[in-house]
Amino acid sequence: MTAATTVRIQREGFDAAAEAARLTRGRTDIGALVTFTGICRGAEAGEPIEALTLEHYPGMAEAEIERHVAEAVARWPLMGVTVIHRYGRIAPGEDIMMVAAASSHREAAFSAAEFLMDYLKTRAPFWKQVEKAGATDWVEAKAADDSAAERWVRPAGRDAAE
Amino acid sequence: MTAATTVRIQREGFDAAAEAARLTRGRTDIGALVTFTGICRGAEAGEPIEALTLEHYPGMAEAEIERHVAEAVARWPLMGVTVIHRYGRIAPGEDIMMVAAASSHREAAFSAAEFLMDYLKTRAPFWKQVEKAGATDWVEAKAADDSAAERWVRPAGRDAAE
Amino acid sequence: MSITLRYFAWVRERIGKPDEVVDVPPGIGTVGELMTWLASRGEEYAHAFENPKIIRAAIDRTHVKAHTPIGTAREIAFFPPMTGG
Amino acid sequence: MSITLRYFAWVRERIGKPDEVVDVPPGIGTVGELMTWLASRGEEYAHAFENPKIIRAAIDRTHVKAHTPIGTAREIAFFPPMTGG
Repeated sequence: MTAATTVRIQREGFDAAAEAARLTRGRTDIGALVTFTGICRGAEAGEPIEALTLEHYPGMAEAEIERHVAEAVARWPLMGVTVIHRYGRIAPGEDIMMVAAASSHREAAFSAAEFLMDYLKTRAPFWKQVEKAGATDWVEAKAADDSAAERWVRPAGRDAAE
Repeated sequence: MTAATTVRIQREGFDAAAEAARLTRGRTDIGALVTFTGICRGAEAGEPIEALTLEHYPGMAEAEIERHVAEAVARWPLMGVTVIHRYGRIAPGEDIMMVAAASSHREAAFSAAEFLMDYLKTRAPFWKQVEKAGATDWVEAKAADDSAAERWVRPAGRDAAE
Repeated sequence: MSITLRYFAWVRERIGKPDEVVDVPPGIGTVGELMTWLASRGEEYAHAFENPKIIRAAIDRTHVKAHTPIGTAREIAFFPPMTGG
Repeated sequence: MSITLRYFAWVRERIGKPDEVVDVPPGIGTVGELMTWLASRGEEYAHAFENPKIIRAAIDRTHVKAHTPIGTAREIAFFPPMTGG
């Protein structure tokens, strides 16, 4: 099966709905479409925030995400995968990133979307900085995200760097 | 937390993207939006199909879905849930149904969307009939859907009817 | 006791009607007993209920099991396993 | 051996620059040894690498561990645990 894959790292906003619709348009082999949209919240740990700023490692971010999209395509029967991740300053209410996965059946679409999200949270080289009342703070990584990502690791040491 | 919930059973099509966007518009407390769209495929078990016809149990379909949406809201910290399910004749490429779940974090949004999908597949009173080259066939329920739904059942006999 | 019965999908097709009002004879206590009685009402019913284990039922729009008592049900529905979503 | 080093997020802020080219002295075999050597280069480096266990590294844009040999790396990056998505 050939999957239509799209990976974009960009400063500007995107239209999650249009991107998702692009995966299924004109096709009749897709039965299930799962999308995840990550949105900038207006508060972090109870304190209002003014904005998030995302720093990324250009070149590596694309490569890492493309590698994980390829792995998702190898693991599940997918017909299309789209990952878009922004960097730069993002205001509350704006979309930060999205993942969309299309398949003939729902299990593959859900699994691939969750797999990609768990990996993006822990392995894609992006760092969030929070702007609160003039001060800035780097967001701390969550142990829960690491354990979520670990559930996808397969026994045979396929990731020698780990 | 009050969740904005929408349940609609309708013959006409819907705009999944617009419905999902409605959940987050004007809010800055939502960090994660997961959507599932079920789409009519053009082939079933390798054979081309002309259309699906969905029969439903009016009244019970709404009640069952609303009950499961309420259960999702009780189980996960959700800010919004939308479920739309069509009945009647649906052509390949058309959307059959959608689920959208919004939360501050991704785990709740993914879990609620999968929970609702697994329950809709096995408990919502809808029946699919496939039209193939003039003949019609009722779609058979899949054991895999039952086991997917069972993973959400909690130990304390909360569903006496089961 | 007079109850509205509703049939869906191939249960409806086999019986040949979407609903009917029946007088349930005394001695029918559970949903399963009601299915056995219905199966005896003619060929089309026998066909619909030939494998009662796979038929699902709802009383007043709530899923029930074969061993559930009919009680004061006003509407009982029979249908195949659901295939929505 | 001349290698480009890149720093991100608070590692970059503490060191005070996003990248630099360094001549790695002989005897530095692994990424972990490189971190120890960098930490000795001044207060800002000592601050950045004060808890080397939590610093992540990439060689030529691929994640590596502290025990990974530097080998023929052209670019090595150091950064805190990632928080994208």
